[in-house]
Amino acid sequence: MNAPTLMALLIILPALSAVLIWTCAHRSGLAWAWSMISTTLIFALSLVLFVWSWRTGADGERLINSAGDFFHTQGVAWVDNLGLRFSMGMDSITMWLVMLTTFLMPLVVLGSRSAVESRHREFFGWLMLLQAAMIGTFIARDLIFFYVCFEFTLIPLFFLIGVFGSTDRLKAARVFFLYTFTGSMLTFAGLLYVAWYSAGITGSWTFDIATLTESAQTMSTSQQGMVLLALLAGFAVKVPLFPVHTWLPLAHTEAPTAGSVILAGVLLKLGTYGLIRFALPMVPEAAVDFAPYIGVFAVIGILYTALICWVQKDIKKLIAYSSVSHLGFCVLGIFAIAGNQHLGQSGAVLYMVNHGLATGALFLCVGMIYERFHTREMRQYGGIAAVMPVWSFFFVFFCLASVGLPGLNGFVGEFLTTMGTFLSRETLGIGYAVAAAFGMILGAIYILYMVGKIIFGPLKLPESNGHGPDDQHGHHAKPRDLNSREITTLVPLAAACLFLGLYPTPMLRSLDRSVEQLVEPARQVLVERSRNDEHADTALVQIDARKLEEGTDR
Amino acid sequence: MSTPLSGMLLSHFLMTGAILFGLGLIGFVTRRNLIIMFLCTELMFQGVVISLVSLSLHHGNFEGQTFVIFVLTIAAAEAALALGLVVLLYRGRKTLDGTAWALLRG
Amino acid sequence: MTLMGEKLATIGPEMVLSVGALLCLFLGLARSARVRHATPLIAGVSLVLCIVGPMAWSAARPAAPGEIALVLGLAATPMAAFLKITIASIGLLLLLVSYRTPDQLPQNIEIERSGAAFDPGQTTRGEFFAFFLMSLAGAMLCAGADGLVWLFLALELTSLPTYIMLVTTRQSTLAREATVKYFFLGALAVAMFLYGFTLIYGATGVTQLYTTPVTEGLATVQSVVAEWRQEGQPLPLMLLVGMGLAILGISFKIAAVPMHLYTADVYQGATTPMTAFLAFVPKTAGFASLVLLLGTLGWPLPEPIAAMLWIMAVLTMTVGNVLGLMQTSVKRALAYSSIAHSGYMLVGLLAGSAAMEAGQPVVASGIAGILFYLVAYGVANLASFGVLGCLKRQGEEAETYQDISGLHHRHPWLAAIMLISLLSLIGLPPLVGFLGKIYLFAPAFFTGEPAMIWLVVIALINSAISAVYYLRIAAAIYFGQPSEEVERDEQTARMTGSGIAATAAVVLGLGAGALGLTDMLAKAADQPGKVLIQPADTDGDEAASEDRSNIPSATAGRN
Amino acid sequence: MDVSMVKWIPWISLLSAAICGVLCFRRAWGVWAAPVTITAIAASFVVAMLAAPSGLLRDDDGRIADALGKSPHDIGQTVKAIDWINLNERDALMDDGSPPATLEEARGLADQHQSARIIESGEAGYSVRVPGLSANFSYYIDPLTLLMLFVVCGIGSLVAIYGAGYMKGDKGYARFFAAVSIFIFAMTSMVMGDNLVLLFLGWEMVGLASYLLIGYYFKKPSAAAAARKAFIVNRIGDLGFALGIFLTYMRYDTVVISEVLAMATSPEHVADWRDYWIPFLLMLGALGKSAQIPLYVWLPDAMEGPTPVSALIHAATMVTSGVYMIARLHPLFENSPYALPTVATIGGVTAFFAATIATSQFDLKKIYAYSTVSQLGYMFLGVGMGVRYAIFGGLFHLLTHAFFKALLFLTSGNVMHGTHGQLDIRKLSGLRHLMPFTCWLMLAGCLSLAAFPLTAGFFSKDAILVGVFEQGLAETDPNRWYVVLGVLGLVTAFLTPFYAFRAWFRVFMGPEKYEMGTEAHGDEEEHAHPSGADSHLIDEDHHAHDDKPHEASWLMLAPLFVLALGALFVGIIGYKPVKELVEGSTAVISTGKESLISADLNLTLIIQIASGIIATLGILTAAYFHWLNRQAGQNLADRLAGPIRVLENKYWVDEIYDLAIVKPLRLLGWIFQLVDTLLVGGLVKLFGWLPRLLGQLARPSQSGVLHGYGLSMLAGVALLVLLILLAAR
Repeated sequence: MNAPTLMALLIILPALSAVLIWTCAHRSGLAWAWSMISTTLIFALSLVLFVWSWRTGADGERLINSAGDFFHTQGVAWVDNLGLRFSMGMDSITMWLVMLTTFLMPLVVLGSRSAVESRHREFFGWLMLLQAAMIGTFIARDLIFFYVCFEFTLIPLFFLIGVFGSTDRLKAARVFFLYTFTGSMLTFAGLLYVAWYSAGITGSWTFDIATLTESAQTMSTSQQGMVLLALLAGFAVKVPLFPVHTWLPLAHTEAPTAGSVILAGVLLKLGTYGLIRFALPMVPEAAVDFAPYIGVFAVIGILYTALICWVQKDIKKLIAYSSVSHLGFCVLGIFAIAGNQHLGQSGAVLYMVNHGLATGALFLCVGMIYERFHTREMRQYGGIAAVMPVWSFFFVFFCLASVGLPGLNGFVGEFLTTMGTFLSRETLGIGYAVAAAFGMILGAIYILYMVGKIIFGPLKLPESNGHGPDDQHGHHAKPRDLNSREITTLVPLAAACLFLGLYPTPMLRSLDRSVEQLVEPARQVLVERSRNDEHADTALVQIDARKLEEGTDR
Repeated sequence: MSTPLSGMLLSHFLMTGAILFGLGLIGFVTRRNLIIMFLCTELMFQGVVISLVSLSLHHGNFEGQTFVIFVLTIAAAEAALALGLVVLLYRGRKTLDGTAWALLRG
Repeated sequence: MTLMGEKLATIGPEMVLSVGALLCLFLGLARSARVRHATPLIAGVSLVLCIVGPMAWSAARPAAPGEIALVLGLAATPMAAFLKITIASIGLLLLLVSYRTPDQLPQNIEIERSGAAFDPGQTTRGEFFAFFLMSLAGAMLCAGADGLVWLFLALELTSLPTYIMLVTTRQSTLAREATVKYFFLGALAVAMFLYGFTLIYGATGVTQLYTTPVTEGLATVQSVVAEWRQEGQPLPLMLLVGMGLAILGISFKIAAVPMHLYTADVYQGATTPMTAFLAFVPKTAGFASLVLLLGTLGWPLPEPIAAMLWIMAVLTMTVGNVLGLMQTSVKRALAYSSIAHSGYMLVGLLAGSAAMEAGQPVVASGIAGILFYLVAYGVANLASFGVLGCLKRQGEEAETYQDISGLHHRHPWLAAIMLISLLSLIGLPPLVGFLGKIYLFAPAFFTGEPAMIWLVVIALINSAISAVYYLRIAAAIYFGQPSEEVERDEQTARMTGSGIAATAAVVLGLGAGALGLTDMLAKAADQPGKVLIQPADTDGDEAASEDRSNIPSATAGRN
Repeated sequence: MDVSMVKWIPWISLLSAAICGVLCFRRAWGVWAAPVTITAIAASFVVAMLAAPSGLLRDDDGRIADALGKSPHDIGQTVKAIDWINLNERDALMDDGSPPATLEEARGLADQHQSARIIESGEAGYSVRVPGLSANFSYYIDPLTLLMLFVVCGIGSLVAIYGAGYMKGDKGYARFFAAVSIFIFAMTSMVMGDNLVLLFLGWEMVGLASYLLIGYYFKKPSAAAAARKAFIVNRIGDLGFALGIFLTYMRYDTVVISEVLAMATSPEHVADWRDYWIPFLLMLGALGKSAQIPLYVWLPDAMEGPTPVSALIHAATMVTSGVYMIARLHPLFENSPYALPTVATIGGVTAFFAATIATSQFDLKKIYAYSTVSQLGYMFLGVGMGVRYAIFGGLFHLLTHAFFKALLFLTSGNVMHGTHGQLDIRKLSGLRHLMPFTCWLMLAGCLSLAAFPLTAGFFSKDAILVGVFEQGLAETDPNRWYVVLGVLGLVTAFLTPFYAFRAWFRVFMGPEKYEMGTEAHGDEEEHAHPSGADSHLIDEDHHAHDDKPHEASWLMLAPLFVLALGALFVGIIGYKPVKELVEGSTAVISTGKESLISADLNLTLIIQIASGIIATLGILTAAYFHWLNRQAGQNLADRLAGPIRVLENKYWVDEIYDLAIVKPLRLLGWIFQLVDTLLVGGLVKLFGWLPRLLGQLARPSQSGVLHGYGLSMLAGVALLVLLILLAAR
């Protein structure tokens, strides 16, 4: 067993279990059990990879090959004359995002034990397939392999929302699919363009990401701009960046808990991952040029959606909008390109993982009360802490992680992205950071507003305690607090939030090299520009001096 | 074949062909009777045939004329098919009006 | 003998199919019901022979250089070989899907049930399979045609049987109406491209497209055009108009704007297996012909033709998709999607093979794109119509969204097949439709023209639009409530056929490379007119570059 | 004990928090939370007092060395616990991305970066190492830290002991102590943090603890609102703090406080625009946390929390962290010409402003809350000076205030405890016989707060005022504005005893009269046991005292005695040690020793006499109006109805904020919500409708009529052929 095999297994195993579940698991419990086993197994496998990667180097410095990965395999050929290969690789960014995915999945499955009443097989089958696609997206080192997985995530989620969602699920599923699909179509065009351009330079048609990245950098500024726009079309929708975020609240509200968790936890990161993996190194000039504009959209997104969060009545919608706001920080961090540091980008990767944990957990929490009361309307709840103290504890905990309380994981990413923005005078600068920091205040406002409505205040429970398991007691009965399964679901997340909040250094250090490698081209652009500017400046000074002399002569 | 067809003469022939073709076209879209419509396509075929023959003479090879034979053959086959079809249609609807068939739309 | 063998290899599949067709025709008249029932088997066997035969032949005797593989204006080009195998393979699946179509005709059912004496005037079993095979043979001939005459004949051979099949396979006014529209408009289109052919002939003086059968050194359309273009002369108007008319006429077969108007009506009116047939066979024939025709002009295409095709492409994909959006009938929506897919393939046609000639990889060739996409579209299309054909609502064919609503609950396998085919049609990875899109759109970039890149963008936006109605179908199947009235038509063969097609969509998507399909494609996408005439001392690749410079003199045929 | 032991101080409390968290699960376990927490805090206190002094720099005679001109690295020790955010050092590169080749280049490069080290790396030339971001759980121990640890852990222990009695029987007993433990963790992290980010961590986490504890009675909507308000207002300040950290990092390439201070005070340091702005941003944080104008509004509301919390967090410790921060980073403030004056001005104005409000409040705790704001203003005034004595005064006042204000709050907690939550001074009178201990304990607190001569408050407040006047009357370059602030301070010094004793006289003197409260402490039990209301507040003897105010238990009284002793005598016994501590801390490394005014003007004496008289006057006034002749007080109040109304309503600041900031923002939220669904979503919908529109347009072409199709086809063909003809021309 070696690393490439393990990487392949990470993708194949979930896909295989999906097939198994669909074909064999006829009893409802079996589907769940099998997905539980399989996700746990996959987590264990990824943990093995993780440990291996950790041991490849000392003191946070990893062995890095030319592709920037510590594990890399050319994989098997897919279509030779298209240059398609199932090539895979892992650098630390990939590693952490894969870990996030494999870590969340067993918890999602665990949390979904009682979430679905029928069609278990489908539910868990799609979940497994979704996992395969997500891991594939991160692990792929072939552009089309990446794109395949990237796109494929749409299908399982389409079904998860469409079949298992709540009332408006059909619309949500369709809007989600079409919105993101449309965006990624344009991305596809951009990717093909890059491949073509690279073929013109290297003389061979390939989709190898490293090769493409290298050759794409030589594109002219306008070409880079077009490609960046194309990339943004897909990735920005996925993130989602203002103003193409409107699909998200709908999808989140309608999706079943598992869907929401994965959507917020991992799928949104596909967008930011795409930006950091492709937009920065492939089209560095354009990235530098566009950064201020993208930054403006990110900042608008942060503030605008934060204010919208404040007036939401639906818990899930609020958290969904908050995701938009949070990922604005992430995007801001990614485009905070500076000549002498890459705090923003490191922070952005951290933010991806942390947001995945915290927001994923929040959605799990919301799912738990939704299962009990069948409503997401905030005003129907009040003072839940009195009857469900354990749930309230976790909810508040994750809310705090989400608002970026230092000591919990949300803070480090938020702090570093904002700091990176602050320091990136060349592209974004102080103004952006100040504006984004206002988002931190608003973030506290809306989250606490929600907490205040739900957890605090006189006890108020939804009228129709309807169809839940508590029904037999009538609606005055005290709703049961979290059972041990639910607690088991949340505890690892809380532990992870706390751990990454208190001890993020290993992660940060491990990210350093990989991030640096991705940012390097853009940094080179800055360096080159500053050098040109210097020349221009000296030239200008000379001209001025000459004018002055002429003036005095006269 | 010693004096190839060319110049004014050729254009007259070609014109004739074109006019026949055009007439067929116009007939096709203006007439409603299916048989007449079909005849109009035959008219177009004849326009083609005349053009082919004259061009064959112009180029001094037989390829065009060979073509004509095949065109005529196919035209005959189509005619057979068309008439069969028309009979079938008439049985069902008791009309040969082309515009009567408009259930499928949108 | 060798020569004979090569010749047979050139036209072998068509001959096998013709023989099969004749057999079917005659045996279909047999008194014994059992013999009559054997006709589809015969059709199947002949199709299998078409696949296996050439493969076995080329395996046993790799094409030796220097042989003329040209029979009466038919060329055994790699593209033809590829298309023939494709046509035969998908034909086989189509056969599975339509295997019981004749049985379902009311009059046949009645006769079979009553046990009445066989009456050739009433039943149509043998004819159906005969025409089926003939039409396929026609499509194959299109792929191998090397002259305007052959092209014309082959196209007619493809279409004429379909008219009959269309009207005889469904006892319904709708089918008749469909036939009226199909036949008359088809005749109009034939006249159109025929006139186009005439003008091409008039302009060039030849009807052979690429090679001359008799003597080396005679002109072909390609050589004449090449000479003009080499000399920098503007192409004669007659040629351009002729080409334009020919393209427009043939675009009836591929259902491209403006000749697409019949499509939805005919596809809807036809019985569903027949629709699957119509959506694939004439389209393949049409595209093969277009590739051959435009190949004579060479890529990049002359400005006027390119402009026309560009407009046609945009309109075709857009009209197909936006009208697809408006439909309440699944069948009709899929019909419009068929139009849209033709639009996508026109992108490949526009891109052509210029870049590939310049030494670029296969992916630079639009021809490869078209060929691959034909396969991709073929399987997905077949699977989707196949599933539709498996459903009946109170004895009538199922076709509305209502009819397929909740299909998943009652027939999960059918639903899965439909889903896969839909996703492949959308072009979602990792299905074959996605690979098709790469093959089809990548060449557009190689032209290096902004207009082409925009075309790709438009095409991709269009596929996003198309996702709307494809998803609506998927949503109806998976999210809708099942309708009690809809039942499955017990047709194992039809289900198997669509099942295989769906499987193929997955397998080819993931394993097109591993299965050697793309290698075949690489060979096939070599310049279209190129025949197996190879200089004795070179092997394939080098010959490819030399061959093009060796254009025979164009003047010889004219005086 | 070795100084490195201090690294355990915060973690002891975190462990305690975790244990208390677990104890939350079973009600029966809850009783153990108090011992755990008290032990933890006390242990922290012991460790701090034993270990920390050993790390301090001492001069030859064993006294703490004066910090003037010393490097922060010398006067304190850094103890590292674990990594937190620790990014590697990196090599600085030349503008063209290459490493420096020559020593000159390396030097030039190093000049561009603060705290860069040049390393010779053999043949490869030179590399210039600049620090990465290093923000670890690493602690800086200097005298100031020691002082703060004394306050935090010392007062913390006492309040925790009090809380053990006060909270007895409450359902959320364990929850309360868990939050207190979190608070101690955060507070100790903050005062010990060796870097700004850790300081920020503590800063925000104390905010969290405050949030949890203000909202402790979560069923009361007012508590929930107050908790939210506290957190959010603090966040506004934190925004400034965070930006300040960024700017500091931008300026100094590090966030480690000792390094920053070393650079900021180095003689070569030339201040630039960033130095100008850094203190203002940091100040914003301090204003929020220490409840100064304009961010003070949260503190009065924060009294919704249990009284021990008000005492510990909202009086003694957390709210002083702004003062601590300014003192700690004093050199940075000195680098900006307007920063310290701004701090002082805000402090002086706040002190006066809050005192005026305090004079006309009726809620006992609210009075003390505004008093806290006012006293914090004094501290700001003190540390906002550039003279040592004032800084000392500010920090000394921090200590004395911790004692007397904690005492005041806890005694008012006793009152509340004994009267079932009644805190309205209009409804209480003459309780001195019913609650004797409480009465006299509170008197001690009031005296100290009033700065009655020889009490603790007297010395510390005078030190501040002396410092202010010293700067205002300085011989060289006097700034008369400080004289104004000093006078303002003196006026406040009159108001302070007035409001303090107004409350005391009202509650404890005069005729015995009381209305029992309706239990303001939430109704935790009501849901489960409708008959058992209040049961958690009162001990076993609850029923005996049901309708009569009663004295608190000994568990609660015992710590009060300690506090009272502190409030009375810490001024005398603490004066010297604290002065030594402050003068050995980073607060004064760049602040000179010698007095700014001539020695013959005995400023200290003058101020002490003046303020002693003022304090006595204030007490007498209060005694007249609120004890001896309450009718006169009433008459006076009637005559001054207008101004008093303004004061009673706290100048309507809350309302103004609500109207000017909250409402518009929320409205904006609604507008954006509309925009999002209608405009942004609508735009998307529009794109969605476009294909449909096209479809609708194209639909007529599919009329179903054969001739129509023929005609359309022909038209199409004709157009396209025409196109060819045109294009071919």
